[in-house]
Amino acid sequence: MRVNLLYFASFRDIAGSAEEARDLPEGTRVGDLWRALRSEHPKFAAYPAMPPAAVNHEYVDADRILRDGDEVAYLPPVAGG
Amino acid sequence: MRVNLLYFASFRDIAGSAEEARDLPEGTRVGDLWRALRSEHPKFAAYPAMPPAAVNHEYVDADRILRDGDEVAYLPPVAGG
Amino acid sequence: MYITFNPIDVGALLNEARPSDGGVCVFLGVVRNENEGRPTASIQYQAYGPMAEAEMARIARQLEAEWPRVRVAMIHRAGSLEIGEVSVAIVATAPHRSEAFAACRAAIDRIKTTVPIWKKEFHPDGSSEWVDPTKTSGDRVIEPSGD
Amino acid sequence: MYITFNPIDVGALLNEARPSDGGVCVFLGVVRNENEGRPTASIQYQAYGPMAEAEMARIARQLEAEWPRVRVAMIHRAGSLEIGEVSVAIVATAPHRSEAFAACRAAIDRIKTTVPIWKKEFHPDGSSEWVDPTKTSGDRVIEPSGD
Repeated sequence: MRVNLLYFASFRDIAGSAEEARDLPEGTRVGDLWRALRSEHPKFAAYPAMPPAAVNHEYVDADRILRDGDEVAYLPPVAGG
Repeated sequence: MRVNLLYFASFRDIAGSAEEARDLPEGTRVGDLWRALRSEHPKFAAYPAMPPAAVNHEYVDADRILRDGDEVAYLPPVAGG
Repeated sequence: MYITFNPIDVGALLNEARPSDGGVCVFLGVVRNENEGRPTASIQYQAYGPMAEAEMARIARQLEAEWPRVRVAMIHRAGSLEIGEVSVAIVATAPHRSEAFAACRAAIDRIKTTVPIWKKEFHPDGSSEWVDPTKTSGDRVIEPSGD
Repeated sequence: MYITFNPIDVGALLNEARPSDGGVCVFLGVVRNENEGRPTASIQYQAYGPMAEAEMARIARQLEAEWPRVRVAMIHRAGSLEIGEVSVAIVATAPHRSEAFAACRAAIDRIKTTVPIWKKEFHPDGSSEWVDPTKTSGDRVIEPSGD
């Protein structure tokens, strides 16, 4: 299955792109994908815990199972207002 | 001495005018003038205590001594906003 | 800090912010279609003009002494107002939002307490009366069924 | 409840009041000329657009459930903003002012907590950084001497 991964703000700077498609094994959870990103980008490893994550525009927990076509984003600390 | 007496809202309805000049003895206090109004207009007598009063656009106490040229107003309950 | 017989230009009030201000809190009082469960057709505001303006200025000075980083501006309508018209507008600007909210809220509360302005409610049946907030509670409203 | 790259028309927002509304509370966030004691030249807001709009709508529904007589509208800017420009506008309308103030204040607090929008501060010396409110307190500001 394939998900679309979005990066924003400082995470976009770390990842070096705004968006990427990822092929993942069935059953991959939101927490699993975060651990994969940590191993790829050392600066993500500096985060002690998984940042807030969203799937299809809603906040989700780390144990949310990803499905084909999901839009996934890990969110750096928001600063709107 | 002479003062200018202003009436607003329900007090204007009771007094039947918006404004009147009053000749008063020297030393008349704000509370004295209110007592005079009560004796002239029975509806003012219905008020258990002197309403808030202003002299020259500032709130004053009943013992404020009136002076020639003062602008005096007794104020029904305000309802701005 | 003034009384006006003309519609309040709310947009113009919003240009009050200084470069160091990050938060603007605005309160608008609007003429409602009912009060204490009785329908309202229109409202007539009567002001003791010079004293009302002096009292609004005094309240603004008082608020700016309590919240030194806040600036407050306020305008109150006089005359006859229809449903939906703005009767009072308050703008509080501050570096941060907490102060702006607190000062704006205190401003409207104090205006209602001491500024010499009165309102006469006109009802659809032709009757009218001067509103006495000491006898009725503006917050203890009978809920209209269709509201 | 939307994100826009264009200047926010605050005046238009004020037409939100219903005939039963007596109080309108508006909050405007404005770009300040300094933050945490450092001068700011401009701000770039980046939004996760569809999620930000969904989250603002969720916050509005939540507020209207907590204060059933209140209606809330909110708009947030994206893109590059100069000092003095409005970054966020919230309007809460209600029959009475207490509810309007409370819901408006809660709205801006919740927007800052959960709506996926980020801001990059640009300084006069050419440097810039993404603001992390979890590391700095927006209310623990170093007072600029001339403020």
